[in-house]
Amino acid sequence: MIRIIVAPAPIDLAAELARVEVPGAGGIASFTGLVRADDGVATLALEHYPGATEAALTTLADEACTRWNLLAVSIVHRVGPMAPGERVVFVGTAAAHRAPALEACAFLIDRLKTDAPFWKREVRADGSARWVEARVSDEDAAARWR
Amino acid sequence: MIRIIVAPAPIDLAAELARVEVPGAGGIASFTGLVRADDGVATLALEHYPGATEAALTTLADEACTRWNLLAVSIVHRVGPMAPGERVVFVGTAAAHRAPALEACAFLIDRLKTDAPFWKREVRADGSARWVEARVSDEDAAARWR
Amino acid sequence: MAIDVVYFAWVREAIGMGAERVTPPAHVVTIADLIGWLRGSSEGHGRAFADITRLRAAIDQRFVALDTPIANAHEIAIFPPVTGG
Amino acid sequence: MAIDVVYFAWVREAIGMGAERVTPPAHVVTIADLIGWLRGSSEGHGRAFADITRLRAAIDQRFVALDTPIANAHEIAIFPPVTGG
Repeated sequence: MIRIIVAPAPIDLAAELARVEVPGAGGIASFTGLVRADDGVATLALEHYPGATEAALTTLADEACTRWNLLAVSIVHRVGPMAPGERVVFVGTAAAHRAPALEACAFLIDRLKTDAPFWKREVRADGSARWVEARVSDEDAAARWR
Repeated sequence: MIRIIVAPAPIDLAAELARVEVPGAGGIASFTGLVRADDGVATLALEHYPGATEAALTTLADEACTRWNLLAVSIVHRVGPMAPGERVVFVGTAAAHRAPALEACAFLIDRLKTDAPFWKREVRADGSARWVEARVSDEDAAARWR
Repeated sequence: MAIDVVYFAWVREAIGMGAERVTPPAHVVTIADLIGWLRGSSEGHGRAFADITRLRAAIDQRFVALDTPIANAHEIAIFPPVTGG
Repeated sequence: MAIDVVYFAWVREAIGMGAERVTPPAHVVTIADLIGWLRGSSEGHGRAFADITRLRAAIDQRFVALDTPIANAHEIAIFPPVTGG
């Protein structure tokens, strides 16, 4: 089961996790990214490349399924404006045992950061805005899976 | 925030995850272990050492908090009888960024397997029962964190 | 041949539009060539494309290096390094 | 000195009880000594303690090696390798 959702709706964690708990699974791993209020960020807006985003996430999910023999993968990424504390991204993986589920989950979030066309814009309480810069550390984290 | 629960009640995933989504957290990782129906297992019964179990889990949670500078850790382990598909264990971690949350989550489930006094007994549909044997692979997984 | 060029994030903001249809001349072979050619289109293009090391691209929705030939691309995207997750 | 000895999993099942209070003689210094001494208590103890390599222990609720001295322990637990998670 591969589920890829890119949408402005809030992420329903319980529903997403329940979908990953498929028959035969012994281990479920998940990662949830939350908007942080760093430097007074009031709103985080996520822009993406419709079509290309879903294709990139599907490619990653397929790679993870093959590499770790997963039973289920779910990637849900929110787009549009959101507030600090809200969920930006959810990655869930299911495997027969814990190690593949945990590794695949780390792989997916690391590679999503560099391989999927999303861009973050931070708006502060004073109205000033800036596009978030890509980080070398994210490149390094993604590179360890190649 | 450290939460340690060892109890016979079913694990409410949504509630447990929500508790780990503390202010300041940017990354939440979770692992959920499910009962598998391997070899026709009809019931899995978890025995534990009351008092010692909670102490061992608290020690692990403390170690993870220090090592990865976590904002929240939750370990919920079910005991008593349960059916295939049900949740045995939940580990949730919160940190400012994804890497510490993911690593600490893997650390906690790996070390829980060797450091906490739980014992699994499998009962099959034909009534036959056996105590699950400890696995060398679990020792190896725990050893990589020492 | 007409190509749809789409822009995202601060590239889109600098240029002032999310997409345009262009017909590059024959000497435009790679995406880097296309960027160089488009740089003169407007003041906004000039700003967006001032530093090519800050740009990334996709051909027909797949990430590619900037020295990739345009060939028979239908849609080329030009954008900053991605920052999702 | 009286010590509470508690058993878990198949050790408990073989012995037929979850806990007992014992007063070991002076030559019982370590947990391994205790196991050796208890082995003769009953047929069940004999089965539970037949192979010491399959046993693990805790003193006052903390895991310890079998060669650990009992010293002033209040509670000693003897059990198989753990299988939680």
